[in-house]
Amino acid sequence: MIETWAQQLINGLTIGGMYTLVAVGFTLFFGVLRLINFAHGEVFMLGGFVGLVVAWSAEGLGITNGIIIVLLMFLIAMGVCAIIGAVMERFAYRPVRGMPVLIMLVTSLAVGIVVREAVKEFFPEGANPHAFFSPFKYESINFGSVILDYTQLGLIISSLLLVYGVHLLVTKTWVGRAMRATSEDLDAARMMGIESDVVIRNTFFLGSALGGAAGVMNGLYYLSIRFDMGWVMAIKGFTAAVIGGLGNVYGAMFGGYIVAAVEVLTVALIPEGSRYKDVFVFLLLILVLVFRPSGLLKTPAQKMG
Amino acid sequence: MEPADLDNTILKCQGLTKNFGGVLAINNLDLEVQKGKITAIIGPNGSGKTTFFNLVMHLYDATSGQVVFGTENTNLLELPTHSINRVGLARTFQTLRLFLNLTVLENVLIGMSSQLNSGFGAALIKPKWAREEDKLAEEKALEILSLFGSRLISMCNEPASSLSYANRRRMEIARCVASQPKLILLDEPVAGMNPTETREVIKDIQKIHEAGHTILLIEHDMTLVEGVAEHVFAFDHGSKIAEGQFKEVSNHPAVVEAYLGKQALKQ
Amino acid sequence: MYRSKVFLLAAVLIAGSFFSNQVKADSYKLYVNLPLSGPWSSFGEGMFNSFKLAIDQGNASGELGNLKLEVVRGDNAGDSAQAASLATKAGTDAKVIGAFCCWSSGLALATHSTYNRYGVPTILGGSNDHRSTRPFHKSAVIFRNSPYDLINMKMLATYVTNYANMKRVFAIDDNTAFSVTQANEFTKAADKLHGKGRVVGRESVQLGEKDFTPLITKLKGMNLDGVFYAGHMVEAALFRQQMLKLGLKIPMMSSGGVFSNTYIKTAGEASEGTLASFWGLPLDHYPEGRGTKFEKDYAAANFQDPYESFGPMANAAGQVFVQAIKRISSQGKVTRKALLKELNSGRYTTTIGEFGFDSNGMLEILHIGIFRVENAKWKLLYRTDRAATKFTKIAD
Amino acid sequence: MPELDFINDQIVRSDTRTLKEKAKDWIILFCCQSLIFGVFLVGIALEDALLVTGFLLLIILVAIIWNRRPDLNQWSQELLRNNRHFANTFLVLILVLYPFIFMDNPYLIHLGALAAIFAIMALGLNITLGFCGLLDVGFAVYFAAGAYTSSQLAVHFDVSFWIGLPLGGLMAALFGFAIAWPALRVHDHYLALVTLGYGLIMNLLQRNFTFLTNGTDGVINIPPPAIGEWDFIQPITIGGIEFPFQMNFYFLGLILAGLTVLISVRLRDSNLGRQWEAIREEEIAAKCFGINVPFLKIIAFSTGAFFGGIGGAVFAHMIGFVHPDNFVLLTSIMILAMVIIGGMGNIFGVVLGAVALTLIPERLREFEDLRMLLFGGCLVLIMIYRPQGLFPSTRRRRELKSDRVNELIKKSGRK
Repeated sequence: MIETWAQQLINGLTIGGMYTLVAVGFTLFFGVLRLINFAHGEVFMLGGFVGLVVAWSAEGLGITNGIIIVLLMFLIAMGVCAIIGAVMERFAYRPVRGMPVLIMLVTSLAVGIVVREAVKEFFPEGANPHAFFSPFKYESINFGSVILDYTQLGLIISSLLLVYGVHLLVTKTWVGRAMRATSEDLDAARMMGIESDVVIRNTFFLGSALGGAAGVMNGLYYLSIRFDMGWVMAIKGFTAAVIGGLGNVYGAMFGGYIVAAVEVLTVALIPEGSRYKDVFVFLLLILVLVFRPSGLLKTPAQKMG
Repeated sequence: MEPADLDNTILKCQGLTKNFGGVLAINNLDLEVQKGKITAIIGPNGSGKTTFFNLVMHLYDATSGQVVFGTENTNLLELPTHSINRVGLARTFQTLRLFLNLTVLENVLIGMSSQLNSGFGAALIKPKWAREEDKLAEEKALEILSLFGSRLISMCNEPASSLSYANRRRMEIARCVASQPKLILLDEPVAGMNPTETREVIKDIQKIHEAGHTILLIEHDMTLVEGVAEHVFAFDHGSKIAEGQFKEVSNHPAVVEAYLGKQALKQ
Repeated sequence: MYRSKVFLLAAVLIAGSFFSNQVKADSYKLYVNLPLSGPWSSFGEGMFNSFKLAIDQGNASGELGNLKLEVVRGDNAGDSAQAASLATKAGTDAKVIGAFCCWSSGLALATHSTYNRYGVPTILGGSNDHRSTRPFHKSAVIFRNSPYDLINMKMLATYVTNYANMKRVFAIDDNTAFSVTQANEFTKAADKLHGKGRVVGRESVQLGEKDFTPLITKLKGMNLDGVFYAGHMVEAALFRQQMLKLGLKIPMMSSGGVFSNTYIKTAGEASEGTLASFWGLPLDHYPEGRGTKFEKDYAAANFQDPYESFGPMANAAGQVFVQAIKRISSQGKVTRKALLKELNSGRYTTTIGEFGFDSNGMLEILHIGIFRVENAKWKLLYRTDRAATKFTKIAD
Repeated sequence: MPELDFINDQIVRSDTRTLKEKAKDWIILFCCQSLIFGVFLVGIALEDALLVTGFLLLIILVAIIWNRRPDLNQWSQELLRNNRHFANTFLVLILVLYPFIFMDNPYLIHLGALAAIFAIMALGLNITLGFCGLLDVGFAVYFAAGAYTSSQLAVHFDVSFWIGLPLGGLMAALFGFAIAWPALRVHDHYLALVTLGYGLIMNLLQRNFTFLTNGTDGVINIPPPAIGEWDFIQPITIGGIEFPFQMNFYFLGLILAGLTVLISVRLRDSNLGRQWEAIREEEIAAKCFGINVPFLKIIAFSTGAFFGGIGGAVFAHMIGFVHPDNFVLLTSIMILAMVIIGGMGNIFGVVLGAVALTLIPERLREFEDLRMLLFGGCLVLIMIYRPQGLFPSTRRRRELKSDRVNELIKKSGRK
């Protein structure tokens, strides 16, 4: 019994870590631009596909060392996604900046459709699932019957590190301070000599790179990727971000683990509960939005930190 | 302080307090507004004037105290905002809040909406009485617009967003008048206007007052207060520090101190 | 000047459209309604190509005289709503004489009342839900050339209880019409064969889900002999991989939604040992070498995608249409009614064997095989007789 | 028909034209409208991918010309405004004639009926979103509520469509009412997210509450609407000509859509509509002027949802099949896009948006897989270049007798 729960805890931490990485992006975009960027899920998906291409080319170039391939995957996927994110910002979001909420919302949904369909159409066999490269497929640490996969371990640790890194970046560096200032008041920040365009572009660089990293991690852990995986992750990611409090980096992590906990507990405790787990997640979303729209974690001082 | 004529009191606050997370915006405020007069509230920025209006309209919940209105002694703090208008209060806003995409005429009609009966059924069936009502309302709205000369009425079919700044202020006042209130609250009616425009607004306010409306206004512009106010309250740090005629209040040491600081008082 | 250009362009377009709309008098359309995009497009493309191959061969052989059959490519994206809308499109087009549909049960259920409403003779090339045809559904227009899941699940339950001797089995569906019915029927059949208690539990997952670890952890504590995953291959591959990751090393059984080479490719080495009960045989098991001929023809036609597991049935459906239309055209006018009558009574020689449709629209021959993934290939372990009553052992 | 004056929400000036000028205008208008509808009808009937491309390019070309030439724009607006009765009559005539033109292609009539159904739903959302300014990204919920209510009643209890239709609408209104309560507390993004979550939950429940919805099997064999012995799938024969049965549905849809337009116009022009618009423009001020904001928001949600339900009920009985796949987020986005592209708050624009977004994706089927990519791309471009929609809602519609205004101006004057 205790072993089952220990295993469920590991499962929950893994799922939560994945959600966290996506949620951080949502929270950054919302913090700086007041935009719920639904296309972020597609950037995540794109990260997975870029990683796959890197693995394929590495194979073609004769690189066999798994660790090097994985590192390359992360670097290139993060880079490509950062650029894609900045391009999206420049050509789709900047023209609608400051327009009514609805316009920005529909734009981001439409950009998401474009990215998703483009991958489906132009990636070879884009509509099919693709097996992902992973150097440590079934290697794990066993504690009795409790199993901790290497990728799980990597995922949990790197999600914590990345969140901490983003926190440091936002609170300790000039770039982060500019982001926070912009999130407080775009006009005031502009008057203080902060170029909001640059700040927003940086935010998209950062958030999208994280999304790309999450995509690669997703591939490494689940061993397969597909063009329509982004939307599911987007929904969970923004749910996590909202539950933790949009605009709060630690809130995103907190929300990610809450969503994962709800899912795991529903499956573990309710007979035939697995079909209702998303219902509970979205119910929680609505309840948080209605009764505590600033999120469960947010206090004014913690904004963007 | 002369004893207040109880029958003539239209608005009465007792012990009104508003606490914003530890900051006392309104502190144990008592005041009475007389029917038929133009009353002004003065005070430096952040002295709680607008908060006081928001409390009266129940846009904020008061921490304690009460606000009693009219001869029936209605407690405003227990009413939802939209009912407060029906009881007989209407206000303008320091930062203009017009229905910018509606026409000038429609803005005035919104002011009258609580007097119109037509609801869902009437909208669909359009019975004769509803059409009559509509026609009467439009007629009346035009009359109210004509109070301000030709400035508003000539624009009555244009969206409110096409009005000039001064006319937007007038528009807000017209909208208030349209709701036939017993008391009109004006929040800095001449903020951002030049002296000529201010003079015109003073005339407008007096005209409305002559038409039988009681007015309570917040203002920084002392020429306006001096020109129109029959009774003045001075606020500082959420409390009333003085009241009376404009001359008395403006020379009251506490008021001078509040505006110019202690230093000024010593000199 | 601008306006005159616009008018000119409009005039050209109007004229052009009238010319293009002149349809050749002796051509008829066969409307294909398959998931050609979306997660199951590999199945859909394979079926479409195989079906088209049969029609092309029919057109080329000259058997049809001056009559020409045209295949309309309808993509339902695996979405029930779109499938229903395509069925309407087929029904309302007077040139459409027959339809081929739909790969999955959900899609078949979505379309059958529409096909019935318009009287379009339809062959189902893989939809296994028993409610799609008579007697469960009163429609006279729908035929199938694969057995329905009542029989398939009865055979799987027989395999589980009599051959593999599993005592405790867990059934999982992915909340689609196809998989819920299969899991239900499997449970019923197993209960009927050996009393209640063989199937110890049921769960539903959602399509598009990626993480099954909480569910698998729960299953791990239940001391199971096997898991029946009655779902689609994308989730099945993830499920199988996560089973292995979490050390749940028991056989996973599956059915038509998983029986595919794409599954093996996606799941990689984790797919080894996956069992599937499927209504079809390896091509060399079909009579008179017709299966291998199909394989050769398909390769020669240079299609982009493989024919996948449902290709042979789709090819057979095309052959049925060609043969039936040839017969009615020799007797008189080619209409939907005539085709319907012919399908109800005729016999056909196809890739998967010689058969006719019985009074329920069901084909007479039933092949059900139990397969297992070995060395990245589906290997046939057992196959049934023609009436699907018992298994014959082929390999271990 | 003053109710149908929805093309131009503009001030009407008194008509001073001579008969000759009028006739000239009418002839020009007749030619232009014939051309527009002619091109439109040909476009609908196109089957060839190349021609569809050409047709869409043509539309884009015209749009560009219209944007670049304000004089042309002005001229056409003026023409329409001065002859609105003529233009409206022509429009209604085309709508009535449409199925007769395509009698040998029933699929196009079917599409017309579908467009009418989506127009009903888009007009419903227009009440919530366009009039009252409440974001609702879960409109498919009401679509589903109407469709399931009316179809399940018909399948299990043999309830006639004519009873199921209003019941479906009412059930949908109930669902709108249910989300309106929590929605009162939130604004903007948060409101969008609440309704989005609502849509997602309801779609999951449609899949899992099998006892209510038949789950993922969907509701099958939904009977068509019937009057006595005759039901809607039996074609009507007049004078030996058999009219395809799709026409029955088309006219049902057309009548219901017409009614919805009428109701929308009346609501918009009423005191209620004005109060909704006030809430949309400036909620706090609306509150301070005696408008019961929560109550009116609930009414807006429920009324909008009601039409969603009506559309759903007709849809269910027309298609004969209802499945959770019909009510996914993409459906909500589609209906939302109809309202936005048409022009929020503009009734004519919304109807046109519904027609365009029902027909164009059908035409884009020629591009098969690229369809969704094109749709997404177009949506982004429209959001960037024309966020107010094709027919932005114009407010200057309330007509006032100008002599009365002049009289008052003279009377009050500048003193």
